[in-house]
Amino acid sequence: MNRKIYLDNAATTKVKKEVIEEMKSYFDEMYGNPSSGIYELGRRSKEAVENARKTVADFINADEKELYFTAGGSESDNWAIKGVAFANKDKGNHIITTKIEHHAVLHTCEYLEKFGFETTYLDVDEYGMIDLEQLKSSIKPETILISIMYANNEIGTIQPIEKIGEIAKEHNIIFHTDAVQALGAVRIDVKKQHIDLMSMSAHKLGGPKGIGGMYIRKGIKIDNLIHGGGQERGKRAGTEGVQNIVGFGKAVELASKNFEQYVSKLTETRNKLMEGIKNNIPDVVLNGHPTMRLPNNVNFSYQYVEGESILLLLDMDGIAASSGSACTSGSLDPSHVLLATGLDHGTAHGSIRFTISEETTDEDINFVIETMKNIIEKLRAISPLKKNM
Amino acid sequence: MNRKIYLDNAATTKVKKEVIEEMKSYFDEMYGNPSSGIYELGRRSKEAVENARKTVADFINADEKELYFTAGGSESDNWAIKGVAFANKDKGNHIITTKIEHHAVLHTCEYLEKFGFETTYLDVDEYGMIDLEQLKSSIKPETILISIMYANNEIGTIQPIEKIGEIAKEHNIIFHTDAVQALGAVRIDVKKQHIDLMSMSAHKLGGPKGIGGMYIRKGIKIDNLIHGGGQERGKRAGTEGVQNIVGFGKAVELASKNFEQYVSKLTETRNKLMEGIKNNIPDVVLNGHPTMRLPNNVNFSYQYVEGESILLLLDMDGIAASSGSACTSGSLDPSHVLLATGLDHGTAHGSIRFTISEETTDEDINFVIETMKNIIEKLRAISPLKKNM
Amino acid sequence: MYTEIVMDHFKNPRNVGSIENADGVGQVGNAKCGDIMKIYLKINDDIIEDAKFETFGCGSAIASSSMATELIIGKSINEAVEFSNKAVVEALGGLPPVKVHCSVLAEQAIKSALYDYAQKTNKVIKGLENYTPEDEEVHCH
Ligand SMILES: Cc1ncc(COP(=O)(O)O)c(C=O)c1O
Ligand SMILES: Cc1ncc(COP(=O)(O)O)c(C=O)c1O
Ligand code: FES
Ligand code: FES
Repeated sequence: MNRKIYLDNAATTKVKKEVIEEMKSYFDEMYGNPSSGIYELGRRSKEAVENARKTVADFINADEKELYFTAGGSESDNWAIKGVAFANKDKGNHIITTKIEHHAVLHTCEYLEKFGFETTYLDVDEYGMIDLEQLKSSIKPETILISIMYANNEIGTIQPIEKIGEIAKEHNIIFHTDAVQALGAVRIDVKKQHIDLMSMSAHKLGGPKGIGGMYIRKGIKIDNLIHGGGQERGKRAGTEGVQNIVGFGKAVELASKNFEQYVSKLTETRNKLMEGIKNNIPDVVLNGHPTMRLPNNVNFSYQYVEGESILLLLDMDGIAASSGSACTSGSLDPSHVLLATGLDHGTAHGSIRFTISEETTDEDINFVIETMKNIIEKLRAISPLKKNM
Repeated sequence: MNRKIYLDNAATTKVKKEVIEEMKSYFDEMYGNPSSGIYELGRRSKEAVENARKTVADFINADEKELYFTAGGSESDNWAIKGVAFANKDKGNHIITTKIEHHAVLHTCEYLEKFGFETTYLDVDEYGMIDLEQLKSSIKPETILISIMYANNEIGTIQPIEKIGEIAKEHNIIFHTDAVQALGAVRIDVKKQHIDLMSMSAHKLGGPKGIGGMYIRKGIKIDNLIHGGGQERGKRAGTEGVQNIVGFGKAVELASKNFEQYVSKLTETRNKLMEGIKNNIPDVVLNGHPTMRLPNNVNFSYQYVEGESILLLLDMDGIAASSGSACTSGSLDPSHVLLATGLDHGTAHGSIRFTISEETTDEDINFVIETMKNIIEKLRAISPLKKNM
Repeated sequence: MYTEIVMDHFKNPRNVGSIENADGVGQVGNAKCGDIMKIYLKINDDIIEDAKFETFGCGSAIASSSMATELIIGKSINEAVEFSNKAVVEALGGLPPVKVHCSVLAEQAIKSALYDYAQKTNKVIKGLENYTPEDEEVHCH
């Protein structure tokens, strides 16, 4: 087995050659502290950070003064939610989010209960879509924040962000969206979509791990999550991870070039994989929305079998993927996202997510379909469930 | 002007060659997500993170299960203080710290006032040392946390950490120390010194920027600062910055080798610079403790002149340093640390900090002394203060 | 994450399948928890002559059932009752802590099959007197 097919790009991506190249000189040449602007080395670092900031801001149609660097998507989510909650608690204590958010959002909302905040978790339909009517009817006078993810990391479903933004705006409620999976995969326009706060993470689009961003619309009241030095216009303390910020900027620059082309190529490959699985393997259920989904996401449940065993067999054939089964995570329940779409536990346990990249070839796709066919057959042959059906 | 002498190693350091070398393969070869342990790429990343964890833990005599990675010193400080405060607020609302802490500690304590916490800020003497008697008499039944920095970033003064640890232990109060400047410069033993929590940052000892660590003694009650996924044993969410963690581990490994030798060489060079300035430039005041100070720190106030102008002239000669002057930071007051040691504002404005590295040569030192002599003479010649004396 | 023995039993599970007219059949776990184990026993003179399994579950669950069937074939029913998941874990060269429960499932599946045998044959098996298979299915893991 020599072939290696990495189809877990929603977990993290390989850092792009051009990104590594760009980062290089910030380790031992331009290693100054951006806050030490008085001397040349410091100024250079500062400049590099500001250039990256402009690149990322431009990509989402934000002003560069509204863009802040963080250590990743989780920090951004925590910051957005805790920061808005603590800064606006005189206005109200109610937050609206969904049942399918990333744990960085869900666990943060749970934590805030300790401080007297209350959260409404919106349902989703079988495709993972929220119901705008339910959103509207959940709004109370005490609602200070709506946090709804742009695109889901497991099933790829893309929410009607602009409509949500309009509703939030009408009611004068702050709107945060976790766009960690969306950045670089869909066109984002924070102005047009009325987004007030948005979480981003570089390692999901060919940038380095441990660096992310947050868009904060001018005028939004938000407390710091990390207090201290005056970095990031006093909003996020800590010496900037300059080399990582430069890498983030480069990754976004690359994504913004040939964006439409990239997306349509990805979509085409994704559809081939989706069709191939549907047509070659019986008893499968597509998770997520058939069309309103991320261009890189293919997620099926394979009935009568369990996800971890599939992943182990895939790994033996050099294929990396992920599963929503509880057995992979060591937790008791399978993915909260799959359960929220109405899947029963058994079916949810048999889910496999493939997330492709632009490096994924048709040959890869065919190999994956063939391999999956064999694996599912093999596992079903030893499954007690199959016969009972 | 071709010579470049970087003497601002307390602000940040150049990343060491060996560190860069070690990090390399974690960008586009072993780029897996450590949480995806089911396939090989994920396992490799996980292993790399755990190896680094062991290296850092060993260096401070901690168990590897007590060591957590963060995005840097500021995050660690915020986490330690907010985390302990929020997790122990049923026990009390009082925190003890000092007047000379880093802003990541001071601003965090100030922020906590909003949540009903109160802070006592201990004084320091002219050398920047706290008074253990004042510490003892500041302890109240409501005291839940003592946060005192290991070594000061501006003046280099090293506190009697073990004695503080003993006092905290006697009173059953959690003891946090910000060891961002101390790591790699002094021997730290969290067990012997009774440290419960300790902040670290990689970029201060030849590691990359944007990665840090926190030691949390087993059994300490602390809330998360960043909620979400199960990374870092559920205590700090977010995809690990694997390449940065690997770099942090390598930097610590390098520091732990030839540690005593490195420190004594540094001390020798530092003393030369200290003596040289004292003997060649009149009207200077040493800031910090004459002996209980970091081996890389030289900080003097040059009377009748202002720090920013010195820095600008130094930069022209290729020398990078820093100042506690308000004029460099754009704030109204000079360094809170210098003021706390009893310096008057005028004198504090004329402070310059040189922080050397193992690359600093005797030649560099001589050049710096010579340059400083000229600069101070030049600036004093145009200062109205000098004449009034 | 898994030992070589676990991976071997996972890749090439022994004793897969069912036994027609088995003397004892036990099924534990449920799909909700992500694991179901079904064990078939052929018993002659109180000796387990053959054992087969079907499993819906993770790598550890499949390897545990494979190993468990290997270990009990040839044992007397009294020996089999004493059989514990520790033996499976040991024989597999260890399991990750979060996966040990999958081996417990194997132990329970065997007990359940022995119980079925005892019911069918009206035998009292020492050590199984207070056993009620339903108990095992209430909670995940
Ligand atoms: C004493 C001290 N604490 C905390 C910090 C903050 O560390 P970081 O810049 O890694 O957030 C620094 C450095 O800036 C420091 O010197
Ligand atoms: C939707 C979503 N939000 C947040 C995160 C967290 O991002 P990070 O791992 O950069 O902290 C992720 C990825 O893990 C994600 O997919
Ligand atoms: S069957 Fe779920 S962990 Fe083994
Ligand atoms: S003299 Fe200009 S800022 Fe202080």
